[in-house]
Amino acid sequence: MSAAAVHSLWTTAADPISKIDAPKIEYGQLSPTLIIVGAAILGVLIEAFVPRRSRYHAQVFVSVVALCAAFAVVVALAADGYGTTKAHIAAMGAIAVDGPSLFLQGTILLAGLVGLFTFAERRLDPEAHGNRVDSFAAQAASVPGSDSEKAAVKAGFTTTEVFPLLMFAVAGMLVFPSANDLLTLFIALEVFSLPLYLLCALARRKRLMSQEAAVKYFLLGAFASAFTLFGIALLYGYAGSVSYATIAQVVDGTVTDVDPALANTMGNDALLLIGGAMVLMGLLFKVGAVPFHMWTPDVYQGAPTPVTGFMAAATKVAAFGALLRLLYVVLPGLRWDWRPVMWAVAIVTMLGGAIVAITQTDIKRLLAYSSIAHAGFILAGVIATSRDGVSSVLFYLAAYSFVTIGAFAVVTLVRDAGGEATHLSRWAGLGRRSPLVAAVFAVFLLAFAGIPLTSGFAGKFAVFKAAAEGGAGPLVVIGVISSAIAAFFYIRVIVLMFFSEPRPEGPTVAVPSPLTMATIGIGVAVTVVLGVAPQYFLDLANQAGVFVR
Amino acid sequence: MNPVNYLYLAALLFTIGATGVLIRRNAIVVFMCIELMLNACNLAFVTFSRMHGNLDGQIIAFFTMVVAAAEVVVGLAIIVSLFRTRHSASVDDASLMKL
Amino acid sequence: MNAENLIALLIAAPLLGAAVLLVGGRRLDAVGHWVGTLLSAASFVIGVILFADLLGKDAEHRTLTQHLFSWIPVEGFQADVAFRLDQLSMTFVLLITGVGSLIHLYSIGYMEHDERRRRFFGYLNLFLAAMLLLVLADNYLLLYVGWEGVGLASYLLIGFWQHKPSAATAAKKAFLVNRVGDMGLSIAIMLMFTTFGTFAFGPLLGTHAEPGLAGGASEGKLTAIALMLLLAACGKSAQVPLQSWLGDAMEGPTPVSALIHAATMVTAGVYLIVRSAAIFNAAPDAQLVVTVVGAVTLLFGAIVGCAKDDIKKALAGSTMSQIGYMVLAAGLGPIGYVFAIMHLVTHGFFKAGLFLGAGSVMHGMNDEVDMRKYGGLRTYMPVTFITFGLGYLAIIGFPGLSGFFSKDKIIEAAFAKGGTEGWILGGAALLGAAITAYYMTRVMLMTFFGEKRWQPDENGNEPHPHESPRVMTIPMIVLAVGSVFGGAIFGIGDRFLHWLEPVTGHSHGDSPVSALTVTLATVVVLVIGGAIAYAQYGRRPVPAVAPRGSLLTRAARRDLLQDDFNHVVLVRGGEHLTRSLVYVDHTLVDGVVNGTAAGFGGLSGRLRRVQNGFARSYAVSMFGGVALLIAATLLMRAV
Amino acid sequence: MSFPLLTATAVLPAVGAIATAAVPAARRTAAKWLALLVSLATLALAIVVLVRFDPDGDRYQLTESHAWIKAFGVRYELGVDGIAVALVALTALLIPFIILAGWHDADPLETGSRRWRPTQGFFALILAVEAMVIISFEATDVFVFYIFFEAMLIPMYFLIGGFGDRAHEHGEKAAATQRSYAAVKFLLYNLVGGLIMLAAVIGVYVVAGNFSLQEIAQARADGSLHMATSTERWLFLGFFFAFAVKAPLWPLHTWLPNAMGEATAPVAVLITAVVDKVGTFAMLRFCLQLFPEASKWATPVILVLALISIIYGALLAVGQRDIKRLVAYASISHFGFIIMGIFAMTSQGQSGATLYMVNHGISTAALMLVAGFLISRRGSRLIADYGGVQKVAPVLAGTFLIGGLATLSLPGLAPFVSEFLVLVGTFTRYPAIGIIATFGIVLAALYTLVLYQRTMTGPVKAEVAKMPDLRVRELVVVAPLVVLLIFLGVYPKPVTDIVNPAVRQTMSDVHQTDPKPEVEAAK
Repeated sequence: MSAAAVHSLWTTAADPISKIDAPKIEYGQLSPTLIIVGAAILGVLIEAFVPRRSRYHAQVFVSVVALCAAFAVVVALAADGYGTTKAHIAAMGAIAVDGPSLFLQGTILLAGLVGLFTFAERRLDPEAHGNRVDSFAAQAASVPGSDSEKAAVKAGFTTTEVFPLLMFAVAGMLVFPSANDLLTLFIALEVFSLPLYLLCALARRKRLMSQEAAVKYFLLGAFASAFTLFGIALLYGYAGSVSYATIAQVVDGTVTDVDPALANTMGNDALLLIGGAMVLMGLLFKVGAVPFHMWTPDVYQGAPTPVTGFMAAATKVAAFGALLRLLYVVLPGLRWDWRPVMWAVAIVTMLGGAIVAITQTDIKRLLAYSSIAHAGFILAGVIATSRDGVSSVLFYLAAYSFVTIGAFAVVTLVRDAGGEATHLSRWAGLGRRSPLVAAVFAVFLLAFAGIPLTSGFAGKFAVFKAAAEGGAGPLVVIGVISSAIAAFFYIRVIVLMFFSEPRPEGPTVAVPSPLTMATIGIGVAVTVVLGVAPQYFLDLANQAGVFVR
Repeated sequence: MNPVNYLYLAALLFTIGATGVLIRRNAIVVFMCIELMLNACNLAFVTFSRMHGNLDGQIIAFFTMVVAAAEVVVGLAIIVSLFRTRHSASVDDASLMKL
Repeated sequence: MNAENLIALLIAAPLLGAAVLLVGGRRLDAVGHWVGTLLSAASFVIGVILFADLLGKDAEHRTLTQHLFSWIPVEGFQADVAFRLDQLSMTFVLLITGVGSLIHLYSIGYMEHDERRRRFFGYLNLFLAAMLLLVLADNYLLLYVGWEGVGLASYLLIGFWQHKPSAATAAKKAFLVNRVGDMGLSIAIMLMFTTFGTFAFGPLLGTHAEPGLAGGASEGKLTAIALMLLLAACGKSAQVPLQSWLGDAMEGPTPVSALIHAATMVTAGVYLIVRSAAIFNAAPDAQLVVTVVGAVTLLFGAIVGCAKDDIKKALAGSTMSQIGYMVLAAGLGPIGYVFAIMHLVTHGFFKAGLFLGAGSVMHGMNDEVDMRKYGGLRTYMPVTFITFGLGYLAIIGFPGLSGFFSKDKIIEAAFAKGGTEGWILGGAALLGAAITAYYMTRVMLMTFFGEKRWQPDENGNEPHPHESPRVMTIPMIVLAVGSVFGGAIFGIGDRFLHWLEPVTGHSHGDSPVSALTVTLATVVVLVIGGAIAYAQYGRRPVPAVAPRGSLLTRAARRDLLQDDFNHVVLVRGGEHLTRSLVYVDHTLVDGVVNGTAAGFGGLSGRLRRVQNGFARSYAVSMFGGVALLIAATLLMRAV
Repeated sequence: MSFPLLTATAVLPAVGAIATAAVPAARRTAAKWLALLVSLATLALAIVVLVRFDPDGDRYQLTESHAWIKAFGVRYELGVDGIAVALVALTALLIPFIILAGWHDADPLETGSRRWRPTQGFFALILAVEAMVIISFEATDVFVFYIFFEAMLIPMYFLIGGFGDRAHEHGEKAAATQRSYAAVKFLLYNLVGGLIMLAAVIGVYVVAGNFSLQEIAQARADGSLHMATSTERWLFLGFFFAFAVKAPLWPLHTWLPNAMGEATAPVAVLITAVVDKVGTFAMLRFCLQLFPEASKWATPVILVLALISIIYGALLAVGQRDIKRLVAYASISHFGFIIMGIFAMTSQGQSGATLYMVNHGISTAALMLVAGFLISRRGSRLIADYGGVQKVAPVLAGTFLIGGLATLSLPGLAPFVSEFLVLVGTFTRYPAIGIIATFGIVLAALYTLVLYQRTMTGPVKAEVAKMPDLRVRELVVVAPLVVLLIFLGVYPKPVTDIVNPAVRQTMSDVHQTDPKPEVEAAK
């Protein structure tokens, strides 16, 4: 008999394996993220293969190019109408390409770029053995004060790894607000958190504090993300899916075919509420809302100031983006459950941040608490649950991030022997020493305080207006009161700078390179432009105010 | 056996982990507790996936593991550097910054 | 040319003088005094021309009005700068400009050695302008301007020697007390506006022929208005209870005392009452109050006058009392208006004369004012003696002299009011006459008779009493003539009565006693008063230092304790009030705010302790937070 | 009309401010002259506005309207009515005097860094304030008004905190601390007021959907925009609070004495004569027009507060030991009169109040600037340190007296007219309050004359014996003010003619008519 026939005696042919058809990815629309990730990986390679001398320049070059390119693409996409008409969900429902995500991605990229400039600043610290150094540790691994550290400094090492780390963080942030399912959300969260944990630990001066900051940030961050993850699990259990759309449908009860076997989990509101609360908590932790804010002051103070600035700006933007999407796309059906809770959170955040800030003595901690208060203001806009609410929050975030980065950039300039002189008392009489720097910082403070003709006022007005229209009048009143309280400590700093006598042994103001100058310049420019003529950007935010689902 | 029990187990593990984070001083242990919480999440995912009869949960579990691994890398790096500096892994010793 | 248009010039002339002299600066020092005198004289001339013009008209048409421009035009509120010249204001114009010019002349001599003489004349002119504005204004608001204008001038002139703290204080006191009166005037004006919608004389007071709106209002309103006007009059005319400033006002140079605090300004109150006759006539209660105030003041002033050794203060007391007479008369209504004004004019003559005499005496005695350091001066300064003597006779109402006619009429009128009031008021007036005779005789005797009592002062230069220069004596003589014949000219044949009647109206009351008896009584009491004074100061020598004296005397020396009262009640009380308020403002009002700030600070300090630096406690808060979050969401669903 | 005149009046000083600030450190005098010229040019523009304004024309004239922030429904709308014109003119008039009076106030003592340019800053800030004040007088859009109402705090803040009297009884260090305290107090008070107003502004938008004063007032009038009574009252309170802080009204007044006491005299004038007017002005324009019913509802309370301000301020002025603080409390008393006049809701009261704003500006300027000259000579603000100045510096004393007499509103000087109008206007509707307020004129006499007596009269103190009389520059500052005081006292018609129609409008906004006299004039 034939071989085949023989073979068929003890074998039987399995039916052919059905193919998993390859997922369809809209690379074009995801390219901003992809570019950044690519740049990050390229940065890693540079670390590996490029000689130490030229790493710095190579890294800066790659990062800047990548950021600019990514921003260009974002603009192109927006111009192409993905923000409005062609808004849709890409990558098999993982990524939403719509107005908010594009707007926020643009903001994050710019913030990243501006932040990068401060990362790359190498004129502030006195040259170590003839090598220009930036504000990052010569060698993160070497123990502070040890010989190895001295050697590293002597050898003129610099931690150029910060650039790829920054890139990774940016990449994660880009995905975070546009994530359209909980898994992507979680991954993005981790992708931008982990690099930040590291960056916090890399300060050149005051390394102890820097490391402490990193540890605290890391442990608390991981703790929070664990909660988030469990929340996600519960939501998954509730809806049988992690995709926003599905969950939303289940919440709205539009899903009809519920398998009776799953009845006890599917659509179980306890799961929904608990899970929702836990995911919410993860996001509130990132935006630094009371009572999940406690990491903020310590980390802001300990982290290298450029990192602080970047973190304070970009993290908030990304996190609020995600928060908005979660509340507006996933849980709108749950409005009546989460609104009161968010009210409470917003109130305690506004008041808490403002009040505790009054007695701060360290400029970075002060700004940290002010950022908490601002988170409260933004939350007021989030609560509005209206298109105006979305656009006002978007506008506020854009305005706020530049002010923040600018402010922290100024902080890097005021230095003494021990590095940055962040204790407020050292800032006394700065206005006499170097009126220009003091004036610039005053502008930022006034913007924080929400004085008219600054971006801060426009943003605050937009948010409060949205809130008031959304029926949150009392919230507005409380917001107004707490901004009055907040004004008090911003003014304290101004008084200190301009009206008190300069100390004889006071700090010096370093003359920065064009990089930091650019950062500060951009900050001031944006502050003023958005304050005087915000119309264009408000329109932009307004067009971008619609989520796709 | 009713899969819901696995959920209770997950919740239990999660709580244990959280409690550990709150009460243990040693950074490493705290970190391990966090890992425990993550794994509790994994269990929950898998269980739900089983109940729903779709694979999403199980896939997510893999992602979680990767993330956990990444966290280990970063976390240990930080903790170790802190330990080398202070010669102590106690979380409470790291309290320079306060108020 | 048209007579009306001259009215503004009356005021413009001295105003111009004031402006030129005060702005002109030192380069005018040489001629300043002459400029001032000439301009006031010019004003007098214009006055005379207008007077002639009025005499040319028949009695009913002797009212000229001039409308310059609309001053404060506001919805429903109309105040104009407009003047009214009728018999009443004409009388004042002549008195003011006439006496004023004389006193300017006198001052040229009196202020010769003062380096700030130019400014003095500037102030004098300013006063004339304001006073003329006061009497010529055609509405109460414009009158108010003049009213406070004279107050300002008097403030400046009383305090002319500012380096003397006493002078500065006296000036301030005068202004403040007057301000209280002014308050009355402004409230009166507001009342008029709310009641009548206007405060212009024309529509409000009307004329003899057709009565104005004043009659139309309820009596209560009218009484209120009248009382407020009286308050104003009390302030300006130093009537009880606002009389305290006049005595201190003597700190000013003597010509000032003569012009402002004897002849003209202090009589503005009488003018106000008489001018507002239409209102007072309709408010009998208010009129009664006016008479009471007048009666009280005339006794008060007289008593104070008896005790003063300072010649000017004695005369000040007498002024107060004489104005008391006028106010009393004005309060009597149509019976008394004319005589009030008439006494005002005659008083203007003799009291100014007396003050100038006193000034001349001081001029000769190194500015010594204590009469106990005078004595026997009649030989040293005859002219002063004679003029002063004539003034003296006139004021005590010696038959035939001006004071006799006017005062006698007032006493008659007082009785004519009828009823017990009539008796009481009349009695008071008579008593006042007696006391007047007493204290004036006292002054006369202490100053010009007896033996000389002056000693060299501490730095050894003994005063050499001498007659004053001609520039000073001439005005005194003129005024003396006035005070001798003035009364006769007005009184005989009731010329003055007929002159004023169209404005003020007149009615003969029904006097319980005949005019003759009143006259006799007056003569008798003044003889008695004079006799007593002679017994005390003429027969035996006057001690150079004042004896302790009776309780009343000591009280009278202290102006019957009014100042002590003011000091304790107003000054002390006010100081305590303000001090406590300052404290309140600082601790309470400010404290609340600072307290809130501090409160937030404390709260902040307490809250930041939560941030204790331990990562695990942060974790706890997060854990608690999420627990709350969950609980809250579930709760929301539950409810 | 094509040329944006109103904008120009504000832009000119703004540009001038920038230019002045840009003058290099060495060229101090140049900066001063530049600032002076700019302010004079602004005055010229303001006069043009005054001329172009037709009292009998539309309510708002020389209007400009451009889209600004569509998203907020904000339009850049300017327009002036009689009241605004008067106040714009006042502002533009006073600034040159303020600059001239402060000519040497900002000459640097110690040379800080190369870049430290106090002089340039001082004059630039003054011009900046002028620009913002003027535009807030002209704004007919609530939002535009609010923005500048708030923004002007910042330059004011630096003016108060950055520049003080040269000498100080407790030495320069204490002076610095007190200055910054005063500045912070000023800013916080006004900021809190402003923020509370912000809430109300947003509320207005929520209710009305736009910020245009005219549209809203129109809608209120024809009933197309209905406000719930409680809403209207809350919004009114929000607005009024801010204005009451600015004005300032008892018990929100305590920032003023500190601010005026610590700031240099010209800046003090800037505060009380110019900036604070925005508050009272805004009461007339915004409170009454946007919330007529609520205004009427609140009137009794406000009148009582105003009354307290009058008496209380005067009494505290009597109790002061510090010349500038005394003037400050006097101003509080005067602001009481202004607010009383506004809320008496009679045309006399409101015309009087508007007139009062102008007159108070001039009179306080006269008094305060002369006081400043006095203080700069002796280097002390304490009344007790003076005495007999009249003998050594008669002209200074004379002008000081005139300023004082104006402050106690002597008839014949400008303030009398306004004060009497306010009193009458109040009296016709609230007799009791009118009468009590009249006590204020006695107290005014008290504090003014006591001040004059203690400083100017009496024996000459040794410290003042060498004191020079007014210099030419100072005369140039004071003389015109004195002339104005007299002129407006004798002939206020030009101002009243401009103001009256606007007041008539406001009265009709609040649906009020003057009470009729009992006895109708038989004309």
